[in-house]
Amino acid sequence: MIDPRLNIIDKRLAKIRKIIAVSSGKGGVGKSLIASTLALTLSRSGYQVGLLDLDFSSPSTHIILGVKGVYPREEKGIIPPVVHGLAYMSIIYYAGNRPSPLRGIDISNAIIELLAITQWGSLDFLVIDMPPGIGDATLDMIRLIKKIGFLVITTSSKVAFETVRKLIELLGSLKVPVIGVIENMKMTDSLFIRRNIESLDMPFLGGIEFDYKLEESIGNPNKLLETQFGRSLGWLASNRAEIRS
Amino acid sequence: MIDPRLNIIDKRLAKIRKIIAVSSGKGGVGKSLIASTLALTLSRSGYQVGLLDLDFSSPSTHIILGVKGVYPREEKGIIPPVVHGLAYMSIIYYAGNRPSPLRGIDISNAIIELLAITQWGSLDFLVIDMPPGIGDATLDMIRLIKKIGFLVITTSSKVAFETVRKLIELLGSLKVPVIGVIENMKMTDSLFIRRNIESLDMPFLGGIEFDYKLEESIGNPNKLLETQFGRSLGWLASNRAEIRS
Amino acid sequence: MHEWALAEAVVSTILKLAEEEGLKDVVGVKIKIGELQQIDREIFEFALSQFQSSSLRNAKFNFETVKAKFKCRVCSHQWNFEAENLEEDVSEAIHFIPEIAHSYMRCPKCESPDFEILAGRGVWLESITG
Amino acid sequence: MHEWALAEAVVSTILKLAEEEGLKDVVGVKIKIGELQQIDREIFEFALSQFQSSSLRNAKFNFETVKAKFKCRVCSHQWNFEAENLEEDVSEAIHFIPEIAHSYMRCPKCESPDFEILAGRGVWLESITG
Ligand SMILES: Nc1ncnc2c1ncn2[C@@H]1O[C@H](COP(=O)(O)OP(=O)(O)O)[C@@H](O)[C@H]1O
Ligand SMILES: Nc1ncnc2c1ncn2[C@@H]1O[C@H](COP(=O)(O)OP(=O)(O)O)[C@@H](O)[C@H]1O
Ligand SMILES: [Mg+2]
Ligand SMILES: [Mg+2]
Ligand SMILES: [Mg+2]
Ligand SMILES: [Mg+2]
Ligand code: NI
Ligand code: NI
Ligand SMILES: [Zn+2]
Ligand SMILES: [Zn+2]
Repeated sequence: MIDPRLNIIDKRLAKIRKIIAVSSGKGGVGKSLIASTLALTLSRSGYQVGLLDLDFSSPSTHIILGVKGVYPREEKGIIPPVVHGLAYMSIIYYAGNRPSPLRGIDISNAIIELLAITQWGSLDFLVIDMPPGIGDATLDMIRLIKKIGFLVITTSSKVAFETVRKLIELLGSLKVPVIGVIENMKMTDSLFIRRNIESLDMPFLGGIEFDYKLEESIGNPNKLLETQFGRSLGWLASNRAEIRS
Repeated sequence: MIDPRLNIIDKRLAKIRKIIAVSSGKGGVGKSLIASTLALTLSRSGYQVGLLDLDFSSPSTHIILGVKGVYPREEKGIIPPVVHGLAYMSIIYYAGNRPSPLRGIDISNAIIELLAITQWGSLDFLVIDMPPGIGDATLDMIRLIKKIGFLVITTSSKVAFETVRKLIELLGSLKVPVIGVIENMKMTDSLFIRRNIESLDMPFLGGIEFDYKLEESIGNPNKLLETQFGRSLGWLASNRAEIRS
Repeated sequence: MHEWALAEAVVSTILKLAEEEGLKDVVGVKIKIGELQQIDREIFEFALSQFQSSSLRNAKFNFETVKAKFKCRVCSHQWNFEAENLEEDVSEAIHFIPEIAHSYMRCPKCESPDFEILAGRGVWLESITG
Repeated sequence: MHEWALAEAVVSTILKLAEEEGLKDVVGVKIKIGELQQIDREIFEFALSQFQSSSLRNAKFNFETVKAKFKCRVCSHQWNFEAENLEEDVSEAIHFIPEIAHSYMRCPKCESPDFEILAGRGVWLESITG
């Protein structure tokens, strides 16, 4: 018995120039904020951009973007609705606001299903908001999407860095491209993270400061792009060739 | 074919008075800091306390506690070493500082193995540091440990609360006891979380302020207990009957 | 109509397998269709016919529907899928992503959402003959 | 010596099963032992004998070792377990928690740690007869 879905994924993603998995060993480091805002920022610069929320256990990008009342169209697959300029796909279209108590095997199956039936069309960028850790979703991205690159997020904390170190070590040993590392929610000028990342021979893309006003902008993309956080990320997206190239 | 491990777990936990799963829909809300510090605080008040790190993908409590150079003893099972007064168990004894790329099925199997072979002996409290979300580990705790109670952690953010709401809804619908909810890393006096938790008929235990000095104390239990964070949590542990009773 | 996307996956897989096995002409194809996903058979068969390829000219497709079965991980109770009991939008959500069942269904005996989908999930290529 | 903890689990399970099936006297017990965990058979059998119970007085235990087999989720390669190739502390870690294999072993063909343990994991009670 062969699972036919695995043979169509490459084709579904064929017309996407760059696939960016926003990932971390840890939760709460800002993956969802960065994935959403990066997608918005690239879209506002004139690129065709998709955003895929793969954190099925705790999807967040719909809250950050204030997504409401849209639903994919069914046409030779499913076509993601356009939300604030982004082709946007999330499990919330199907689970609504109910809990999704999924084990790893279910998460893996649901990911494969989504990849097999979603018609993204031509995109410059597909940004994927990953769940934390090195579990089913991360292993499936590595296994199923050959042209993926990982944008790794950490905070300045030793606790976060230790988990990020493990993720980077794994990706490195598997020769999976790491686009670079962003240090989010910086509160001091410490070089701890930067030094450690560079000593692992990974590109350190830069830091984003802790933004006390960020919370007020959640749900409002225009406001989000105007925050200090949004502008820092916009700067990184424009000035770090690793992200766009 | 029957898995005999499932029939011995109750016995292994029989002499533990209270089992507290420190949990959240989300990562990065302070579960590991709170689990570690709660265990320390209870231990310093004279209780017998165990701490079990179940975040196999990104274990953190060993970093928070500064655990080094200890290993379980093998004697009719495995006996957790005592670390800063706590019977302490973590996957790091076996995985070292290597990445653990485990899918859900492996996480579930490893959890069952640990529960079946660990000899905790008599404890007043077993504190469990959970991974984020509603995946294999959370479903296994609900399934395998009948007397478990969930201590749910959120931050003040809408993004965190939405995932915590789902966890609470799931636990409530399954009649799994929720010890209460703690709002961590508070930066304002907003009552948003408190009101929402109370409207879900769940006990709101209190808030813990964002502590700018916390990072310096990581790895040092004595310092940790002396921080503002440590003292707030100590206060909650002494004054909120739900935690001790 | 997302049946089209699944049909395309099936045809790609048949062609890949035929090449691997050195079959020039595929004459028989066995496909299993899980009940849970409630594939519209007519649309699915029509879509399959649209992806014509010379090596599939003479292929006869054989379909078997596999009943959906669940097993509770908490109380071990097993039960079958009953589409009639579901609201239409729930049924539609499961049509796209069967795992969504975990957000809407519970074990009829103990109410747990922690159940295994034992059978009846997805579309499978069972075999091809040439 | 953590074999003792596993033996205790096996005996509890036999007694529970015997009660469920109404067996007063268990005469035969079939146990499968996964190779991966490298159970010390002598200690394990000794431990089993220590958990005596009247209904197990006459029980004869039959043990079968199941070879450990892995399958890579990336390249589908299958391979067997070779304990000799592992350092002692790695072997010991796997002895306690077989899943730790994912931190130390890789697919010999493509280097992926994303493999399935197809067989040879854990201790299983296959059947009892009375
Ligand atoms: N640079 C920042 N400044 C202030 N708050 C931030 C920043 N980045 C993220 N946050 C906040 O941190 C929390 C976690 O962010 P989120 O994107 O949900 O993390 P993850 O997806 O990694 O779990 C959210 O409440 C978010 O608003
Ligand atoms: N009250 C607090 N004040 C300041 N920082 C905190 C507080 N609670 C937790 N942190 C920090 O937040 C980060 C996430 O905490 P952690 O316990 O690892 O979260 P989780 O286990 O939920 O992923 C860590 O860097 C930790 O030091
Ligand atoms: Mg997120
Ligand atoms: Mg943690
Ligand atoms: Mg399932
Ligand atoms: Mg495995
Ligand atoms: Ni359809
Ligand atoms: Ni042993
Ligand atoms: Zn049940
Ligand atoms: Zn391989």
